[in-house]
Amino acid sequence: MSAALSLPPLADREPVLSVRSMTVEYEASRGGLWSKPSKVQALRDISFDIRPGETLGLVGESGSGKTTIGRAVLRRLDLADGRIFFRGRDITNVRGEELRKLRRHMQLVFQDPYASLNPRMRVLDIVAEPLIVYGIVKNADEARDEIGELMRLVGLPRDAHDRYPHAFSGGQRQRIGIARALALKPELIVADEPVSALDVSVRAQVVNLLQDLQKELGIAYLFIAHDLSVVRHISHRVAILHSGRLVEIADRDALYDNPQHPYTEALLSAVPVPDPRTQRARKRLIYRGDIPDVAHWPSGCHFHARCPLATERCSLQVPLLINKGEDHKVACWHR
Amino acid sequence: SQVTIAVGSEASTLDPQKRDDGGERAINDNIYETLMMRTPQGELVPGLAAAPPTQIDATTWEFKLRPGVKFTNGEPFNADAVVVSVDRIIDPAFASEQMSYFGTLTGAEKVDDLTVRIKTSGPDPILPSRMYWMKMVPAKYSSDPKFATEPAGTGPYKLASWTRGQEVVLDQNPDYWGDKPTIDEVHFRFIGEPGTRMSGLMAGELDVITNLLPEFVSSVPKSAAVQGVETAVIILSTENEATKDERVRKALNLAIDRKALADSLYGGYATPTKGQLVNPRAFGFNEAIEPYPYDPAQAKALIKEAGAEGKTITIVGEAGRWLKDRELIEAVGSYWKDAGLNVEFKIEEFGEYLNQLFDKNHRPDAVFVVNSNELLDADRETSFAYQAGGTASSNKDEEMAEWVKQARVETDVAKRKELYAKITQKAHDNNYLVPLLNMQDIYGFSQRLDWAPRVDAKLMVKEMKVSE
Amino acid sequence: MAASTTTSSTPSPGQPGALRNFFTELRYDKAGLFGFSVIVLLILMAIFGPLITPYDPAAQSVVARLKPPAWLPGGSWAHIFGTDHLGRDVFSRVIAGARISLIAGVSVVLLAGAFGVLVGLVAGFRGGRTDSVLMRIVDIQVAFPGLLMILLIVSVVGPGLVTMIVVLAITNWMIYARVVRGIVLSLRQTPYVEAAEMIGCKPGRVIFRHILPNLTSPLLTLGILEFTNVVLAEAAMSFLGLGVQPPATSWGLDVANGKDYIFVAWWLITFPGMAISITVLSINLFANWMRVTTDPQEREKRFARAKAAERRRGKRHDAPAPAPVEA
Amino acid sequence: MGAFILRRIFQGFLVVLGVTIVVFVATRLVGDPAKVMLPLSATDEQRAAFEHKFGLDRPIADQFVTFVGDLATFDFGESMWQRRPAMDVVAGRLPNTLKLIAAGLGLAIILALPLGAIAAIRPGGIADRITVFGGLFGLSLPQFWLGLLLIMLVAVKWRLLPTSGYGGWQYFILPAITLAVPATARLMMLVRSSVIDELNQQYVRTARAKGLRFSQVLFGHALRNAMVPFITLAGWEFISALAGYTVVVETVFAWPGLGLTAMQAIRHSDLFLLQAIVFTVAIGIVLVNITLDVIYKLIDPRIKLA
Amino acid sequence: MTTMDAISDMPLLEVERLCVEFDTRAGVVHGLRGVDLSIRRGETLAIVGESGSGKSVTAQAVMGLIDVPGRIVSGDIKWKGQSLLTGDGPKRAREIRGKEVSLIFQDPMTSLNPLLTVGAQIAEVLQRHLGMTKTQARTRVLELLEAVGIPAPPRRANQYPHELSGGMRQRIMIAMAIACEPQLLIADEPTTALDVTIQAQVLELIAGLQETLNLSVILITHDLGVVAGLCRRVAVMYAGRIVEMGLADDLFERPSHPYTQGLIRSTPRLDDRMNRLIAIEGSPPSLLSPPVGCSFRARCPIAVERCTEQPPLAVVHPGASAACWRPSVPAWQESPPLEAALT
Ligand SMILES: Nc1ncnc2c1ncn2[C@@H]1O[C@H](COP(=O)(O)OP(=O)(O)OP(=O)(O)O)[C@@H](O)[C@H]1O
Ligand SMILES: Nc1ncnc2c1ncn2[C@@H]1O[C@H](COP(=O)(O)OP(=O)(O)OP(=O)(O)O)[C@@H](O)[C@H]1O
Ligand SMILES: [Mg+2]
Ligand SMILES: [Mg+2]
Ligand code: NI
Repeated sequence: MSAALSLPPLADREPVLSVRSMTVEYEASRGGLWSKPSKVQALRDISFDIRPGETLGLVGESGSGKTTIGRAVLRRLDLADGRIFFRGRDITNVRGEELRKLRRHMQLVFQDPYASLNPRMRVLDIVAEPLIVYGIVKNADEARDEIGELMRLVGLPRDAHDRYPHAFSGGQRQRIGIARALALKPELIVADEPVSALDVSVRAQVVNLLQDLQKELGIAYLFIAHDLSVVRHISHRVAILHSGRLVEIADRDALYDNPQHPYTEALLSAVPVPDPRTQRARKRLIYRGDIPDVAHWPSGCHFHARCPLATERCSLQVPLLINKGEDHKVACWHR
Repeated sequence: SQVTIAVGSEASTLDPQKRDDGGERAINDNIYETLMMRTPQGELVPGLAAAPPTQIDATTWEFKLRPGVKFTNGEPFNADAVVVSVDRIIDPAFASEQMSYFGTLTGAEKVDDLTVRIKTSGPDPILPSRMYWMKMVPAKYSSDPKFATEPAGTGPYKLASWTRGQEVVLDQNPDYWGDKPTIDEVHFRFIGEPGTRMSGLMAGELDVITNLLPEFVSSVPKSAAVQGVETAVIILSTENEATKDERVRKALNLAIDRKALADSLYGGYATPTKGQLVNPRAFGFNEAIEPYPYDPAQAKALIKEAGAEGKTITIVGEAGRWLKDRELIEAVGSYWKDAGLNVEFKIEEFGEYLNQLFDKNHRPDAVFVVNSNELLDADRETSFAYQAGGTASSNKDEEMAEWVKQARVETDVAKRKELYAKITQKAHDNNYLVPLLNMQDIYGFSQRLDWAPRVDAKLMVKEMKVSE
Repeated sequence: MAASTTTSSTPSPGQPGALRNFFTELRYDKAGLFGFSVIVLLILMAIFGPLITPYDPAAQSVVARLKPPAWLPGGSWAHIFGTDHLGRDVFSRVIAGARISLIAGVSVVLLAGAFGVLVGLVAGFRGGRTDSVLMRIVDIQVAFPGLLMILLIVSVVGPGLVTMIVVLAITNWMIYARVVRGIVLSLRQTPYVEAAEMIGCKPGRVIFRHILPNLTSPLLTLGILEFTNVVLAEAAMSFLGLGVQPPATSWGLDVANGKDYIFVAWWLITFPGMAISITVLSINLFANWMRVTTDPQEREKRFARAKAAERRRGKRHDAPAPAPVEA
Repeated sequence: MGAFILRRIFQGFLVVLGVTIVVFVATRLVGDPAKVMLPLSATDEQRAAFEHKFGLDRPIADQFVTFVGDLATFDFGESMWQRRPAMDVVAGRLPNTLKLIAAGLGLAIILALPLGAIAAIRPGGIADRITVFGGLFGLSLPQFWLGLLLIMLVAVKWRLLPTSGYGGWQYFILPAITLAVPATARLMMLVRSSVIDELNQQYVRTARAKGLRFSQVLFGHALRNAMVPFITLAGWEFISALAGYTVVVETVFAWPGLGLTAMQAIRHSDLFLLQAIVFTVAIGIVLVNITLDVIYKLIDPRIKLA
Repeated sequence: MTTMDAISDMPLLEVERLCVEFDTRAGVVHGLRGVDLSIRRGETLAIVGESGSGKSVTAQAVMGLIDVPGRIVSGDIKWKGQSLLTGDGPKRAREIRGKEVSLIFQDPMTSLNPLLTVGAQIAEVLQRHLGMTKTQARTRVLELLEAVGIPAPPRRANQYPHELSGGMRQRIMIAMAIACEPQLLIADEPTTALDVTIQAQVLELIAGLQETLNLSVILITHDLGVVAGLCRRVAVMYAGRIVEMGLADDLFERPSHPYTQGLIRSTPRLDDRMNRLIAIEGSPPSLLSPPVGCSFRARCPIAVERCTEQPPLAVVHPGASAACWRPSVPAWQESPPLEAALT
């Protein structure tokens, strides 16, 4: 791998992506021809930045809205409120052809390496499609060399060109997906649980690949996962999402070593460590209760029903995400 | 004993004076009676009248009534009943569909209990025939709303039950004035499909079916045929391009082998017409006219002579209403083609066909129709197809139209007959029409049934017999 | 997490080699093969009908009426299936009828299919209000008393082949719209279509490149099944006198004409009726086979069952067992 | 649930409204009843009187207003063919059709459930192959043809049952069979494939892992869950039969039902009767649809009626 | 964890050289290629391995749930010393299934019949195996729901699966599994579909039940972390075989088989500050034509000539056996030195 790009230190870079007070709603019922659709709030008041070459890990339970954030950032969903800035430019309401142009700079890597590749297309066609779509090349064969380079970059055999996705293993398919995302040299990649579907032994390969690519190309990642251990390995900063709200966002080590929000604590303690002795020695916080559902978010702090620190205030007022340390933001009344 | 008779369509009412449909008629012919009747051979004889009517003046006919006759509801049959029957049917408010038979009537008056006089608007020579069509209803009960579903007549049978959509059952009328019929229960079943009727007969469920196809005569247990009241004809336009030439019209008549059509298409159950549309049993049938011969050579020659070779003749017709209508039209067309013409068929859906048949302004070159003459009087055919301006006629012969008008009001039998002779002869000579075939009515019977069908196509159960 | 890594080497339909496999696959299923052969025969009959019919199917002959089929006393080999009540050759009419059935079937399926697919695509792709409106229209039309409306329309316009085709198309397009919409809607959720949109494909490219190929096989199967329905509907309408009008021929019409002669000439309804049945049966058998074959999962199951049956039987004798008729 | 039913009724009301408008327009275009209904020999005056009597001489818009007004009272005017209120005719015929459908569909359901389930037990087995082929065969028989063959053999040749008409139970058998054959085939194939599908579901594995007997798994789980698509199709069969698809059977067997009446009404250009029939059927369909939705809800708790 | 004295010497379940094959169009998939296992009363055994290694097939074979296209080609399964495959075995297998051995599936979403109330589904087992009446079963259902920690049992029992969350459903599955007080509970990835917090709850529940009911548990998982907390013994599967088996503490500390070593090293750990994970290159072999010899050979850094021969599962050191010709040889270097932050 070639030497890393020379960039100013992370903290000094201008954010490539800024999200401010983002709120997203879904239609809960489709609504008839006449009746208005009823809405549910999937995300509420989300703000964060991602800087070039940085990885923001986004962790949360299933249904907490991780995918929704990814889709909203990529402008596949409209915002109910808030703004999104890409390289300083407000893209909240960009649509049509302009949006299509914007897509060149932000790409998505999917969770399911099986379903995200069209089974009827050759690998070459799949990876070349972005180039064709933006008129960079006329057809896939013209792009052979360029694609070959990409393939090498993601560690696919050169002879992969003319084969179909089904001929590859899960890890290889995920590499194809990454190659496709890289084809347009984007500045931001949203990776929605890119390794969750992969086996442990293969997962490490893909995580390493993503890290290498970042070093080489200076891409920023929004890395979505439900697995805190993986996030720890890849992220610079980590955001914890709970029921549509960010509850904590901090530098990786600050967050793992010194979690502030009770929910973050619970999450961390629930992750089993693959070492019997350590695992037995760990203090585990197991909070009763279920994940709240988007249609019935509780009032106040969404975590209050499961929280050992909860007081009456928690069930009435929503805590704001405020800085509690050096760039360590927490949304809790008690920390 | 009982018989089951299939009829094609269900009666919508059993009021004998309201509608003009086959289903109702088949049943009511056995419940109700008329002043005049016909023998199975078609001869007009007194029925509820004691004797043939006498003409008092040009517009008045007097009937003497048969004494001692009763309706099944107990009312007597007398002059009141006749007066009510006549007044009821001609009442515009009643809107009887049978009015086409009684257009000339203006009313009736009672002379005494058994004598009644019927008035017409003008001289009406065929009034006795008309009275053969008018069923006599009881004087009081006929205004009851129930009358339409619970009939009461003087005939040999009375209603036992009516299950809508399925069947009507008749019982013998124990007080019938005439000879006791041998069959005491009659079931009329409504079956529209000929094939289904046929199955019913073959399966032994039915005793009588009507409109049997000639092909099936050999396969049904028993059958009988009788010269019917229907005649197939093609009406030619005297105005249109191709058919205005008399020679062409003549050729069209000569080109057709009617005998072959009757034999092949109808299996012999049809007879070639005798050069006229008038039914051979009807008053006014002209014995003197020779049938059109089959002479394809001359037909060809005539066409050539008229310079009409290859000209197009359009035949307007329909399919499915009458027995083998389409086949007959197509067969005729192919004869005409052989004669050197170009023939175009316009087989229309029935409604559209009627539009064209009745269109006074645009007469088709040739229009096919099957005429039926229940009154058995030439007035029907002549006013329908001969008289210029008639419902379906296509000629502009004012002279002939005048004759038809005269015949309508001529009460002298001989003179009337003469007028019809002139009309039919002239139409024949001018080839206004292409009369094709007189149809026969074929009936299928079960093995046990004995009956000689009637010329007037009435299903008289009292004439039937069953052998058990 | 943890998806299966079975390396499946079954090529999906639409990939090279799928066509080559066609006949190999067909050989597995005798019933499907039978269906396919009959369909080929039918198509040939429809195309070359006029060349192979021994007589003009409309030619009447009053002398040769109601002749029984050749093998019955009174029949002759001049008229294999006998003649009808107008002396027309039944065999020729059966052959000629294939054309009408095929024309009616193909036209209705194409017409209704094209319209339905269009509506389904638009509804599925645009989604939202467009979808609601279109699907509500579909719902309403589905709740219409179908055949009664057909009867009504035909009686207004007048019967005939064209009327019938149009009317059947008008009353049959909804199923395509529903199916297509369903597939498009679910496909739009699939990651690879989302991926296509994400890399900036325009809607046209998404539809044609990524969505339509997935529609071909369900649409083909649906079209074939609808085709059988149309053939039956054509026959039924012609039987009721609302479809094809003479002198054109149609199997349904022939059965209708023949039904009055059922007691003197059974062959009049038997042969055209059988023609309808065999046609529909063959298409059904073929469609059944195709449905299984175009679905890799079904195909896998069929294979497994055949194998299991083979093993069960193999315990007794070693002959290779034929693949079962399968659905 | 109440709100849902109300909404469905409103929706159904739209359907019925649409149907009536279409019918109104269409029937005004069907040939001129005055010509068709009256005898050939009728005079022009008679025809005019006829048109006047039925209000056909008034402007179309006028007619439509009266028509819609009368709808509210279920008054469809007088049948021109039967000369009694059109609704009376419908009321007389509807039960016959419903009985026929009940008999035919009942037969189909009774046959389809066990046959389909048996076939599904071992896909590819002998029973399955017979069922599938039988099903496809049943789907391939034109009803009118089948009906004629049945009449010819059973009624005429063997004289076991009446050929046609309406009456006691004997009269039901042949028409019901004819109506049932394709429906049975469709239902049976559906039961088969959905039971096979259900048997492949994970929850069936669970049921088996619980140690349930196969019969318990089949009847208690797979067949029960297959009822949702089954009822959908059965409902659809009912609706399409109601929508006039019994007309063929009714014609062949001279069954005095609604389908046959519709054919006759068309033949007689009986606008008012036709309107009444289509309207009634449309309402029937709407009702059946609502009933089906409620049944779904009862079977499948996941379905939300909102 | 479990009290040693609860473990009797008599193995409850023994799996011997079990081979399972699947007929597919592509060829015969050799799902299991000679699996040996045994578990004693009260013991907890984990089976780990990556996707497709044969974990679920093993469980299904034990439950007698192998169906077309699969079939058991050789080997034997013994329940309390009695074969379940030969002689009267299959009949006995049907009796013990759900009663003495029960199984929990991975996906609680699809494992419950959506059209029946969860109470009814639990009661079904009771009625089938214990011959309870409806009312008896009902009472017991409520007890069971209580036992698996479902609040408000009477209300929950009448709910349908879709009205419950994933964690709840998995609890229902567990309730169903322990309904007849089985001796062996096989849990096939019971927490894979659940979130970590819920996973922790469920694992705790299983551990608790194991202790109170003196259950034997086979826990199937691909997550080494889950194993570490719950199980005494661990079996590692790879490509249809067990490649290593031993006591958990031992195995994590001194993995013998290179695959086990690789697996442990490539698993990201929460308590680990390494930036870079260590990956095992390559991917598992296809089971359509599994390689001769050691299946891990192609990915193994220390493979030698001899590895083309299939190594037997042999005792490496007390309490641990591995199928490797070079057991306990470190296959990978020690972790690379801690890297500085990325920039
Ligand atoms: N199209 C949609 N319409 C309505 N609600 C939706 C839609 N998509 C997602 N939701 C709801 O929004 C919430 C957030 O969903 P999202 O997919 O973002 O969660 P997630 O954190 O990605 O979960 P997972 O870990 O399961 O992927 C969920 O409760 C989900 O049910
Ligand atoms: N029905 C089947 N048809 C064909 N092959 C099968 C079938 N079931 C399992 N297999 C094969 O058997 C092997 C073992 O599968 P198994 O389900 O036991 O894996 P697993 O270890 O449980 O994996 P996972 O973690 O994905 O659940 C796999 O290679 C799989 O492809
Ligand atoms: Mg997600
Ligand atoms: Mg598994
Ligand atoms: Ni996982």
